[in-house]
Amino acid sequence: MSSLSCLVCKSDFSVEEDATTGEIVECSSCGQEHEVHAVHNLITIALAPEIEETWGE
Amino acid sequence: MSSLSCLVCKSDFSVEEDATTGEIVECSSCGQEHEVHAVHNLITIALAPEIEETWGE
Amino acid sequence: MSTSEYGVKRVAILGGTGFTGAEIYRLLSKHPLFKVEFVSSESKAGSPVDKHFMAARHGKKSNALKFSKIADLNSNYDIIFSCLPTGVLPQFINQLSLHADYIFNVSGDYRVTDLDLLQKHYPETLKHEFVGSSYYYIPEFSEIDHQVKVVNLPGCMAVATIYTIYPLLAHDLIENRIVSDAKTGSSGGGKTTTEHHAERTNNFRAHKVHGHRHKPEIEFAFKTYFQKEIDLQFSTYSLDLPRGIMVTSYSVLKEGVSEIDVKKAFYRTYSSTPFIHYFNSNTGHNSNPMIKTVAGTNYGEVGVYIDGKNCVSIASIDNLIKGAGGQAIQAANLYMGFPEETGLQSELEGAWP
Amino acid sequence: MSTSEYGVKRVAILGGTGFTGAEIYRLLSKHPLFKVEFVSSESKAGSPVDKHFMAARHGKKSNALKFSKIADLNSNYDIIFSCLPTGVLPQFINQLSLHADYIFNVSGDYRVTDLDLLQKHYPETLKHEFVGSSYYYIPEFSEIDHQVKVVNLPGCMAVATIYTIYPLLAHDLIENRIVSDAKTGSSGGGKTTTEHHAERTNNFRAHKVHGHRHKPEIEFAFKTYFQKEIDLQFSTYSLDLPRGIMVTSYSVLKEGVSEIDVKKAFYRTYSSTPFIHYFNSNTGHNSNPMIKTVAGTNYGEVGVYIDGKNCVSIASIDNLIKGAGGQAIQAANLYMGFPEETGLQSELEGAWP
Amino acid sequence: MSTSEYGVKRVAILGGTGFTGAEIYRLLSKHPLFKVEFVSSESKAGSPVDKHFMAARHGKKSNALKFSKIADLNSNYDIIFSCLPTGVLPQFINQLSLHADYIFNVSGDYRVTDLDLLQKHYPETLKHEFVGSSYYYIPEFSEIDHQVKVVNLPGCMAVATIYTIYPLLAHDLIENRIVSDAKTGSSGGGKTTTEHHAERTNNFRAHKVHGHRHKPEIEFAFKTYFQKEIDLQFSTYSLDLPRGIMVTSYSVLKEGVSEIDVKKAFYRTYSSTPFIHYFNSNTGHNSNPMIKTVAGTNYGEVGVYIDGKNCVSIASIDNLIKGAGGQAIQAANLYMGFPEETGLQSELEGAWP
Amino acid sequence: MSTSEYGVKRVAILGGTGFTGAEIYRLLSKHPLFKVEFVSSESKAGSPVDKHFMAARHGKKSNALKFSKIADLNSNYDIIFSCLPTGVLPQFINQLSLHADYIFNVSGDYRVTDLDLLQKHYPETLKHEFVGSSYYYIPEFSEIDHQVKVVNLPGCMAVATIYTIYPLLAHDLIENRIVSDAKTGSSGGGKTTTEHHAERTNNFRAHKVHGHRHKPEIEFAFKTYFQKEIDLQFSTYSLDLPRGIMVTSYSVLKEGVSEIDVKKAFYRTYSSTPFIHYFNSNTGHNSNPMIKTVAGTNYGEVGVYIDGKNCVSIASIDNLIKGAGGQAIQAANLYMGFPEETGLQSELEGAWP
Ligand SMILES: NC(=O)c1ccc[n+]([C@@H]2O[C@H](COP(=O)([O-])OP(=O)(O)OC[C@H]3O[C@@H](n4cnc5c(N)ncnc54)[C@H](OP(=O)(O)O)[C@@H]3O)[C@@H](O)[C@H]2O)c1
Ligand SMILES: NC(=O)c1ccc[n+]([C@@H]2O[C@H](COP(=O)([O-])OP(=O)(O)OC[C@H]3O[C@@H](n4cnc5c(N)ncnc54)[C@H](OP(=O)(O)O)[C@@H]3O)[C@@H](O)[C@H]2O)c1
Ligand SMILES: NC(=O)c1ccc[n+]([C@@H]2O[C@H](COP(=O)([O-])OP(=O)(O)OC[C@H]3O[C@@H](n4cnc5c(N)ncnc54)[C@H](OP(=O)(O)O)[C@@H]3O)[C@@H](O)[C@H]2O)c1
Ligand SMILES: NC(=O)c1ccc[n+]([C@@H]2O[C@H](COP(=O)([O-])OP(=O)(O)OC[C@H]3O[C@@H](n4cnc5c(N)ncnc54)[C@H](OP(=O)(O)O)[C@@H]3O)[C@@H](O)[C@H]2O)c1
Ligand SMILES: [Zn+2]
Ligand SMILES: [Zn+2]
Repeated sequence: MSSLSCLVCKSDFSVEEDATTGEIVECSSCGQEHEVHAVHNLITIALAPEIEETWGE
Repeated sequence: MSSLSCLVCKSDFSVEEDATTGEIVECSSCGQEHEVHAVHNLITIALAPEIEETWGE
Repeated sequence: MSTSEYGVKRVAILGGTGFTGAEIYRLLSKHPLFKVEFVSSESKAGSPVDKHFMAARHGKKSNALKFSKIADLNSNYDIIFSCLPTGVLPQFINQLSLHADYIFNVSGDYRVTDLDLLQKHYPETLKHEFVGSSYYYIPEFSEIDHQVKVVNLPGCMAVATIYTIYPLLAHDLIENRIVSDAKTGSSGGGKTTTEHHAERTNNFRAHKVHGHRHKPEIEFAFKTYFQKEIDLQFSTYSLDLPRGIMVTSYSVLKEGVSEIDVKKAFYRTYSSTPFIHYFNSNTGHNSNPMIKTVAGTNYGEVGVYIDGKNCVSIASIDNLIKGAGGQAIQAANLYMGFPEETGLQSELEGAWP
Repeated sequence: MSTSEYGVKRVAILGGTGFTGAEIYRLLSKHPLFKVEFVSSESKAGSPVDKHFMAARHGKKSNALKFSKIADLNSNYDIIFSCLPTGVLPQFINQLSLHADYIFNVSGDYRVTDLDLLQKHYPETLKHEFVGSSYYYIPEFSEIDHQVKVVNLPGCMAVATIYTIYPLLAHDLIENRIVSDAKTGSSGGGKTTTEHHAERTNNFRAHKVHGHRHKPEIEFAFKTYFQKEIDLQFSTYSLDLPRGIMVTSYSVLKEGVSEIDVKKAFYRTYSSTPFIHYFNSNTGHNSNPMIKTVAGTNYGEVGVYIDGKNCVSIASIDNLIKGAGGQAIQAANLYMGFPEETGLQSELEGAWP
Repeated sequence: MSTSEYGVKRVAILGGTGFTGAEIYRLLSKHPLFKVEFVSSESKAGSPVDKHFMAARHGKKSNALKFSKIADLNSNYDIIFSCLPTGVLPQFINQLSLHADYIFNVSGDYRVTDLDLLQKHYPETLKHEFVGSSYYYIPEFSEIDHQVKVVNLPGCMAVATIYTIYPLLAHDLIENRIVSDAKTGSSGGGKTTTEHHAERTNNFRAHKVHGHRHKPEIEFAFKTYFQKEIDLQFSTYSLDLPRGIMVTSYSVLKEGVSEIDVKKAFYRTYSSTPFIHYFNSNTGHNSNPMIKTVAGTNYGEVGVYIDGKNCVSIASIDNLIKGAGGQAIQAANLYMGFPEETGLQSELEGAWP
Repeated sequence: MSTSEYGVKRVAILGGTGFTGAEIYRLLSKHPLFKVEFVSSESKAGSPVDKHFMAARHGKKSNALKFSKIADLNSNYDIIFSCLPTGVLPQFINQLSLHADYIFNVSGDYRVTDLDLLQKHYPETLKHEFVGSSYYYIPEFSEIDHQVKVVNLPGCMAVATIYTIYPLLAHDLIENRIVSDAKTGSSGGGKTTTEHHAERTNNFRAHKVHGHRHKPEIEFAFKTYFQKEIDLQFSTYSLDLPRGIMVTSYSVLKEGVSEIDVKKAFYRTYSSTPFIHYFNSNTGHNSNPMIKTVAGTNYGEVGVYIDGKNCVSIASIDNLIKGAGGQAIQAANLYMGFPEETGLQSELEGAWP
């Protein structure tokens, strides 16, 4: 478990150690989606890209 | 297995011995639906009632 | 999911030829733990049940199960699902209570218990005394009470409205003035609606601007079960759609409440509800709640959008499933101790467009 | 109506291949006093106008009038109807002003004049300075000002909203908090909308919950022209309909205001407006405003419904006609001193269902 | 058009609360030469006519004219328009004949006169003997016969089919085997249709694959009035539209017949019919017949498309207008010697999209 | 169904942002034996696949799988599903063949092999030589040939037509003249269709009266694979529906053929096809094929109706599923030796209305 801080609401939340790069993890407090960036086994996160979800357009 | 004769196309077809009253059995030749009438272990059939299938009306 | 550890329950459905009764019959035909053994219809008593259902169109049909009149229900069942027009169940309730452990009821009869409200909105219900116990139950928010006989599911537009405002009220985030604008498809009125297709189609119109029975229900629900007095304006509109409800609730944030407070409240409320999904990103109109993606499913979609003090929360559901039949099955699953999603997941869900 | 006493006016239409331009062309083909002599299209310049129009399907067609590019407009016209996407008219406005007495403009460019609002909502407009005078004009509520060059018609959802709340604000009947819930058909976005039919159909969804440009327009209109500051929540939704808008505005009556006060205000406001009809009886849902009965016409329907302090007012119009092209013609009729209804009455109006 | 040279005719409408009766009432409210003085309804007798009509929504209403029962018709009228369900007019026909010069009848009762066909398809009609004379009349193809009392308009799908094949048969261009595939909107069944909106919407389905009453009507029409025996396969389908019919007829050209022969035949047939328009260019799907551009009008669109020996002819009309009420008025105009288009032209016709 | 005995296959999808590609992705997300590891899109390469799909709306999303350009496909897959516009696959086919055991192709490229037909209808296909082997495969009627590389699924309207006439031709029951009238929803044209929602909605119109590419395909299929020369008239029409196809075929029975012969032929043909259901009772219009009950499923409905010598056979399917994506998965199941229905059964199938 990695403990991370939400980039929006600042709450702490945890991510499984085996989270893979690209995985979406939600802040357990506000639900903000973050994308996992794993660097040398150290998990960092970024806000999930706010690309428009085009869903079939 | 009971052997029965289709009431529409006259072909023979068979019905499982344990068919229950009210069960729908199709003629294996033309697909006509028949309703099973079991009398004293003897299976007889009638054309399945051609009531309009109202389906939710 | 292995269901072998659970015992199969015997089920009766009342009002099986109606829109909601048909949905329950259809859904239960794939449910591994509920077995339908009685289906009522006064108008089609004696006729094979499967002949009536579009749902049986691509499956195997049997003539074995025939519709029966309610008065002929005299075996015992674990569960009765009651899908009768409001005012009918009370005529049979005392007798039926003897034949079932629980009655899951989608009609309006016992949702409010205040005498004045009953007199005003449910005069038919009051005509028959019910000696048993009854309970208003929303799977996402209510506790299970195994002592009651009748489990009343919420009204379809009522519950969609409740999904929009529950997190706000539970976390005390908004002023008590709420405006809810509810739009519904045509199956909401049941199979006997007289509005002609040619009139309904290619139109959008106000249905009940004031006076809809779901308004006192919502107010009563928040007051009785959640101890919140709200000042609600509730209006309903008619869509040219077969199914689906969308409700938007407009409210004003209390002083000091931030967007992130609101998002947290919604996220927490719906993070583990298997059927209500909160969409917290807002990137393009396809990420907002809509009707098309919930129609035909037991899912609900919820979104909340803040602009300064203005709070706009939206929910969409299928009126016949999450607003009625699916909701009742979900409740029954929970009451029976079955996994909540049993028989309600869709393998082909999500077809688009 | 005898029209022989009036002189026929020469007309140019900009954006004639668009949805609103086509409506103006179609309506004017039956108008006895406006003669269309120029129609712009960049994409179809040189091609006969009548070939393009479904409206000419059952009429006589001519090859005489061909589409021209805007840059080729160099004769003089009494009137230009401008139906260009927001941001385009400003590129040509100074030049066009020399060639017409009046420009009736359905785009958003000059509706607000506040610099901050322009910067935020109409940055394209600001790119080109316009040296002439411009004016926001609602036929039912505004005075004619013959001094201006550009007559800006209101936005389609903006004006429908204004119809719902003008009588309330003009008579000072409500608190200043207003919630407006606006639903619109798919032609509202113009002919280049990319949403696929298969996605739009059989759906209802939120379009812009916050941030729609018609919100500042409504606020600005009430502030500038009617000296009213309002606190408006304005959200828009997408209907599976080709045309039509319905807006419901929710407000709260001021202390002491009665239902009859409200009804009087609506009745007075709309008793002599030939195109906006206030429905003051409320007997069944067919007496409420709806979209089907205004689609294809220049009519608007307005209703107001009071329940205690709760005031709900509703308006419906056709976005392309009363919300754009018909509105512009109505305005032009009034500016030219013609009878207001000239060319806008429908002999076959009211088909049902 | 100056109508002062003609005398105004007094009119009665039977079945005025029905879909076709309402259309006639609406259309005649703008007709300069027909004045409606009697409107029947059994269910609403005594109630003001204008209250009932959506068409009166944006017009002036009066309480003067009230619905009456048919049995109470005892003044004399120039014309009766009969819009009753098939089987009802025969109950009153002998009595009504005494009170009108002509009865224009949109129901099926007297369309076929062959006894076998009547027995099979119109047993209700046969129950009452009619002592007067009756006539099948298609405005575009039939001669006026002033001697008859009852002028029967064709069935809505029948006449659309006739429009597709009349030029082919009249000019002897095709083999006698014809397949006609007819699709119709939901108002075709009248106001009492029981199909629920939720079932009809978002669907397309076969209605009557065999056995529709318009098949013998079409065959009978060609045999009796045009001396052509045809071998017709006629099937009908249900569209999710409020109004409109499209019929495609598939036939095979006789040896030696060319595409140009066919186009000439259609062009000649429809070059001077004010309401039926033959589209002879085929440039993109918008130049083909469609329902949207005829709905709400008395127009019909016809196209014919040849590929080798294969002939495909298509027609679209509005079932309630060109297929019923408008057709009857057009016929009455012609019978009275009025200009054919009186009261049937639409100023706002052609709205798109 | 226990699937543990089978090995999971690695899958690539080409054209994953398209309507049919999206359906395959959605369906495979629940398929126990196919695992999608590559999804192509030129326009969205690099972006997470799940963000794009409405189907992922109520499921768990991952950012792990990203869209790739086709040119970047360089791993090996058991199966490629190709959902590219006609003309695109041939550009990549020789390269792709190296990376997959089978390519299941829903585009039109290799359906006909006759050079003249290719030249006329598929000029783009001819531009690139394909060195491998290719095959036209209808799951219900074709044999599996494990030697081929490219398995071409039939066109959506072609296969619906084939379902209507295959039993008749296979049993030699009809004359060779067949008229097929095909109606389709709007997703049939793919996501780039330019027809505006406002134009398509509330309309029904002819699409291609002559010249549709599915006509030579049907003729070719019967000729090549079933040795039947037919004389086919094939016309297509546009429905205001998002999905679904209905085809009616009109034919004439050969001398001496009876209704029961026809019913037997249909019954035998479809008695054991898990997805095509023949409805042999005809009691009311709900027992006929319709679109609403197949939309969203891999089912097809077939009916046949005899009146004397006249034979009318009808089929309905969902164009995106049974007409494309579901069909391809069904084919892949059969090729892999999996149970035919794997991943294609719907637990919530049959919602009504
Ligand atoms: N429709 C919705 O979206 C929705 C949503 C939430 C809750 N509800 C509630 O669910 C209940 C059923 O609604 P629905 O839409 O399914 O209605 P429906 O389509 O009208 O069906 C009503 C059913 O009740 C039976 N029934 C009617 N009158 C009866 C009587 N006097 N005695 C015995 N049986 C009678 C009918 O049987 P026969 O006609 O065959 O005799 C039919 O099976 C209502 O209380 C409604 O308020 C509906
Ligand atoms: N649609 C509505 O309901 C509605 C209601 C009220 C107001 N409005 C406003 O009315 C205006 C027109 O809307 P619409 O719906 O009719 O739009 P539309 O269907 O997209 O038509 C736009 C027209 O403008 C022309 N045009 C586009 N870009 C141009 C350019 N750069 N230079 C010159 N001409 C250009 C197009 O001509 P070509 O493509 O042929 O070159 C076309 O004729 C907009 O400002 C809109 O906001 C629309
Ligand atoms: N709908 C079409 O597209 C269409 C097209 C061509 C021809 N038609 C023919 O036109 C006729 C009317 O069709 P519709 O669609 O207008 O029908 P509708 O909507 O059902 O209206 C029927 C009218 O007849 C009255 N009526 C019914 N039964 C009656 C009775 N026993 N005695 C006296 N009056 C009675 C009704 O009056 P109350 O209910 O108010 O008493 C109502 O005004 C039919 O014969 C139909 O075949 C219809
Ligand atoms: N729609 C139906 O009902 C149906 C039924 C049966 C068969 N089909 C056939 O299935 C195929 C796909 O149809 P569809 O309706 O899914 O089409 P669609 O919605 O237009 O999707 C086309 C897909 O192909 C990709 N694409 C387009 N041009 C490309 C190019 N030049 N190079 C590489 N990729 C390209 C697109 O990717 P990007 O845009 O993301 O780059 C998109 O993913 C067609 O051959 C059609 O005839 C369709
Ligand atoms: Zn957070
Ligand atoms: Zn048989």
